Amino acid sequence: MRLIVLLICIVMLGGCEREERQLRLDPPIASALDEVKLMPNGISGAPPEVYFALNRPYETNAYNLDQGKRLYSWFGCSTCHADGQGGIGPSFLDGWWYYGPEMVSIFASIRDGRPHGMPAFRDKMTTDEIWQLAGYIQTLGAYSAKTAAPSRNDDKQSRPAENRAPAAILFDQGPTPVHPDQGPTP
Amino acid sequence: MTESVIGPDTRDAELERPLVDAALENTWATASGFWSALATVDHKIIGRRYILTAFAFLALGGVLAILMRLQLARPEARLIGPDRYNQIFTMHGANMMFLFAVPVMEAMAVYLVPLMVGTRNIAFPRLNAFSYWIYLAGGLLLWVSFVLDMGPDVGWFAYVPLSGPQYGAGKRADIWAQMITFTELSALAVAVEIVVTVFKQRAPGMTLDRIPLFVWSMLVTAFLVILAMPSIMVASTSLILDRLVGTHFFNPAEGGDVLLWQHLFWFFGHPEVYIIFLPAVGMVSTLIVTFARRPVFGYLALVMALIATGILSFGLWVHHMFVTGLPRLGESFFTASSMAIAIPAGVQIFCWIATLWDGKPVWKTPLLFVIGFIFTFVIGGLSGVMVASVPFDAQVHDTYFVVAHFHYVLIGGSVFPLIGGIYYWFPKITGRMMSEPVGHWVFGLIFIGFNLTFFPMHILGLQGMPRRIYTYQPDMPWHGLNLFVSASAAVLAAGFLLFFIDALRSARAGLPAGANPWDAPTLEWATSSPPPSFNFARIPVVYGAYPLWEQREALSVADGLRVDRRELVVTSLVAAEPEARESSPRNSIWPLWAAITTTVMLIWSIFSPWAVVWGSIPVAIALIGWFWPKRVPEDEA
Amino acid sequence: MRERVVADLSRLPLHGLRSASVTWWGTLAFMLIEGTGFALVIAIYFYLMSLAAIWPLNAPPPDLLPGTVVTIILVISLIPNYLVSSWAEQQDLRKVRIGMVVMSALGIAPLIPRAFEFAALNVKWDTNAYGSVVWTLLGLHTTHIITDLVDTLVLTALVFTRHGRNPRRFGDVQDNCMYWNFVVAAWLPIYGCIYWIVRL
Amino acid sequence: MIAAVKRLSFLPALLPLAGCGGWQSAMDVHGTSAISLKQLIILVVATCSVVWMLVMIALIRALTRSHASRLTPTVVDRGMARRMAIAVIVAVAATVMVITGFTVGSFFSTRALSAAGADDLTIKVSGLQWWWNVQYFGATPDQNFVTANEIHIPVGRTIRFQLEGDDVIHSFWVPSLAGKQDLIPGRPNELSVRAERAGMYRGQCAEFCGLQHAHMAFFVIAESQAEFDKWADAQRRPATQPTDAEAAAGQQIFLSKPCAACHAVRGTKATGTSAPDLTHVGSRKYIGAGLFETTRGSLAAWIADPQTLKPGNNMPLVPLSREELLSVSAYLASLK
Repeated sequence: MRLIVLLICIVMLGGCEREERQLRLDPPIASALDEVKLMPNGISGAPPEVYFALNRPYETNAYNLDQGKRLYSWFGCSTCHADGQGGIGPSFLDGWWYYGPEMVSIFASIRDGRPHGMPAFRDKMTTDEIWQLAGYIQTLGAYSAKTAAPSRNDDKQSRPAENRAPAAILFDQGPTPVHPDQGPTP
Repeated sequence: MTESVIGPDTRDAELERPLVDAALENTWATASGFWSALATVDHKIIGRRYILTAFAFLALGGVLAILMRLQLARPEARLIGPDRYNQIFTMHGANMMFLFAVPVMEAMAVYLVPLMVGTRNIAFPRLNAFSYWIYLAGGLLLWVSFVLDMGPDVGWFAYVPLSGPQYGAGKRADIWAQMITFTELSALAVAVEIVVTVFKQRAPGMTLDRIPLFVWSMLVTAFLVILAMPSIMVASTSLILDRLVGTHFFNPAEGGDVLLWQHLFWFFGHPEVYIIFLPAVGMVSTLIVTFARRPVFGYLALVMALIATGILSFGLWVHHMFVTGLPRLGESFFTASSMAIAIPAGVQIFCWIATLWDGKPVWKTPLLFVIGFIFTFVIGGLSGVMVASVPFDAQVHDTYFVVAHFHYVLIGGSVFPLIGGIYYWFPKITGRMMSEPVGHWVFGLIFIGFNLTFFPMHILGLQGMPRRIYTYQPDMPWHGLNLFVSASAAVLAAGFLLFFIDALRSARAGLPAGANPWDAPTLEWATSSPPPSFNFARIPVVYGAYPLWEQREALSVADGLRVDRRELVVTSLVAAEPEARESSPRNSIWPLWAAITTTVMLIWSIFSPWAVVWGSIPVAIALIGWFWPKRVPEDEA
Repeated sequence: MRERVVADLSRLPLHGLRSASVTWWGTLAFMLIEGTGFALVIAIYFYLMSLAAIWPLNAPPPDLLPGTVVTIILVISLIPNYLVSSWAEQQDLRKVRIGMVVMSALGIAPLIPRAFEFAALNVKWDTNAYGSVVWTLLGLHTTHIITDLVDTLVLTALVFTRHGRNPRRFGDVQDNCMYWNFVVAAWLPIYGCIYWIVRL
Repeated sequence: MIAAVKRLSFLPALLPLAGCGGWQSAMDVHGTSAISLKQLIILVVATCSVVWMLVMIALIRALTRSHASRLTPTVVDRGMARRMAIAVIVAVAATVMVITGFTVGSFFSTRALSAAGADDLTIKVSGLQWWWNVQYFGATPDQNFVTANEIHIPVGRTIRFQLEGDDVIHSFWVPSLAGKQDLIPGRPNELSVRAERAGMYRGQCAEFCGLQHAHMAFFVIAESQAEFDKWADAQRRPATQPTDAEAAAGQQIFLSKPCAACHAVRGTKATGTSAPDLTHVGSRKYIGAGLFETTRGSLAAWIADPQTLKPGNNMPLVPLSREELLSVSAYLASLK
């Protein structure tokens, strides 16, 4: 009896933060979240203190990841990146991150844009939306599935769902070439 | 003392009655202590546990209801946000249906059916223990996740796509789906036990037309469980598969279908209503006989009505889907079948009234609840006839009219008889009477509170108030009635609170009851209150449907059973002629281990499909331990 | 309450077989539950088929060979299964022991072609709804075989121990045989659905 | 945060604005099918009430009539049993007749529900979390236009609503005009509606659809054909350009901030489709799917903090200064 309770508690305590739905972000926190410190080359860096204070909600919280997925389609990411396998823009699933898989890098890519056609979304999305989207994109390209990752869409299927780590299934030997001068090469 | 007399193969016929009792107690009793309590397979201990747990869930579900009523008492209240409110109403529905209503009826059956058919334990007692543990685990899963803010928020019906992979973020819908698996496992296990107990363990002479009506109703209910519950298991499993491994059962873009979910859910969901209602019908028939002091009028008609209701209940599921745009002709068929179920319901009502007419009513609390039942259930039944009509339903579907309707059916139709039944059987279970004056107050508060709470909801529905809204705007003309409903809910809650207090107090300090305080006619009253661990020292033999009224001087019994091992009589299906002296299993800790391993597997499988593979290994080990013969007399031939 | 003894049960047998046995009825009830489950998944299959413009959806029909091999093994296994059941009826322990070993082998045998059956479906469970339902059907039945196989293996071990001499074991063997019949009977409509409906 | 609270402080003043009651009621009917449904409802409720009273009279009589004492409960009066059997059979027969009457009546009213005419106006309604997208079709594709949460229809003409669920299941329900019909992804439905009288009728989503199911209302405004044509002409035109400086500034902010990424204002660079079309938002009676009456103040409150007013909806809190907020709300209010 007590064993069951204990077991359920252990399994679930890990899960409870993933499920909380923070529906409204206070504007001061939102603006603090905008203060990411990037390395000079725009790759890697440190998220603001408040991000850790909030317990990295955009990487582990199911609701945020799900919202990120919604934003991916609403903001037309699939025009260039398709379902994550790339097209005009680079793929997220080929195992290669031009700017590294860190949240700050992805956040910066979305907010500020990147060379060779990635537009800046600074004026199109709010800060927390950018974080949500970044969290989703990181999940999409992760090699091991997150427990809180969203699942498949009610659409035509072109790749396994995010909760099954499509990047691990579809990992290529090299990056899908888009711009040879961009990022590291194998 | 007993050891000196009792050797292997000692028969009860060889012993004086006090010695028989002592020897049987030695064989059947559950020792005190923590591990013995975990290992017991006594249907009375498990039934009591089941009943207590189910009522605990009722109280928790009631708290949720009060929270909802607080939130809805005024427009745009900010007491509870939409996220929590959605969890609360989902929990309220799922908790009341899966953790209270179905289990409490099965719990009553687990306790009463073996006593009423005159046997010593339920068939498959270890399965019975397992079913309780798995039910408890399912309930804990649901409530712990609710406390951790990850309770399901998709409604107790969990319609896709809202509960599906794309719109049901996180694990909330998976927890709902897996809670289903837990409760269905336990319900199915109990159903099998009841069917086999009723088929094979009835007292010699208890032919089909002498079976108590409560037992008949539980038999029909058990078959409904067996035929309906697989549907929700299939549905919830395919939902989990869709969410976890990306199948497409409910994805229209890849050949799946959204309405498939509703078909599967309601193919279970409608019989579910009767799974809750039919046992209550059986209780009413039992109570009316005792308190009208007359054999029930129309026994055969009542049995036929039970069976007809059971069969028809599988032909109504589409009436939950009248506004989904299905073909009109098909909808008309389901209108006809939904209306037709009013006929067996009518037969039952008329037979009960006839029984009261010719009887001599004894005005005790259980009878009050029966009268309250007829009063409210007829309203619920008639509003059921209303929503069975497609055009009528087009206006009231998913409004508070439906909320009113099914609370009339479920509370008026099931909970009233259940509470009446608790007042009736409480002396049997505890050996003490509940308070009669308090009982009248309980009835008054619950009856008045209930009607004042739910009747206005009919009007709210017709005024256009939809269900499942966490608030409404001040300019809607609903706030007056909503405030009234919320205030009345407090009266209803007070009634239940008084009932709980009375039950707890009476269990310690009620007047001693004696074996048969109501002068009731069925076999459970032939033994002491509370019954001994072996139920009957000698197995009763019956010659009619009301043995204690028919054999007033002395009860006919059979002897010749061994007292040194757990032995009971297996009788034939129709004529109830003795066929074998079958052994009944001893206490065992293995059902608990099986339940724990199953729990681990099921919860793990929310997170990884491989849980089904690796998690099933400990389950298999526990099951082998469960069934492997031990050196005990029960495993002898 | 006073009692009057009207019957003596001491001459009754200690254990009944078939319809006089409680476990027999329990097995039957579980078969009814599982049968309802299978019927429902088959109903889903036909429901989805009725909605689809073409069937199978965007996939070639499954290859016949592995599934047919499974079917043949299962149908053939009915003969020794029947024999084991009648030996148990006669309470012939030596024959039952041999029979149970054979039945264990015949429980393992269909799992080998079954492993190839999943690939022979020519569709993945996550490709479309058709793939989902055929994988579910096949997965359910595989689970069915495995559970009965575990049951058979445990029972086989049991008949070789001292517990094998217990007449109760013969009832268990009979129930196990009945259940295996059900495993085979449940497969035939599933086989028809997966392999032949798509070829009609 | 404090600023947000301050901005919200004028909210209570907005609440009593919408006064008229009973406009979303199955009993206050103004549509052809709702009128016949109301007749059916009254008939069925009346019959059922009579049935219930008869049962109650029988029950009370059974309980209160003078009973002989029953010392031996098993002894039963055979004559009485026979009379009761006849009574029960008669009662069951009566039940069967009532039930049959209901079934037949229900069948014929069902058939009447699905009658469709030739010159029906077709309007496509999509349900989204948690608002309604409404598409009108003109004679040519360039005559088509889109609006949100407000549907204008001509009185006396049958309207065919094409109902499509774009995310989860919703249900389209205007009780004063007709019964409800679900919007189900992958299964388009239709509903015919005819308003008999001019007026404004409130509708609401009737199938649980997630966080803001409670705030997913819409309005159907039935008006004369002439008024309807005038409205439709106005809706077809692109948005008016701002005339005063404040609104012009508001337009600039609207286009340069995240607003334009989700919302469309025809005639500007704002072409987002994931949120309601705002081309003529100022002309609509309500904003936020029936949340508030449209005023400059309510628009400002909504933009300032949508997640407090309608928690969980998809509109983000865009940080704006006081001046920006004022000018954006001025701009939106000017979009008549």
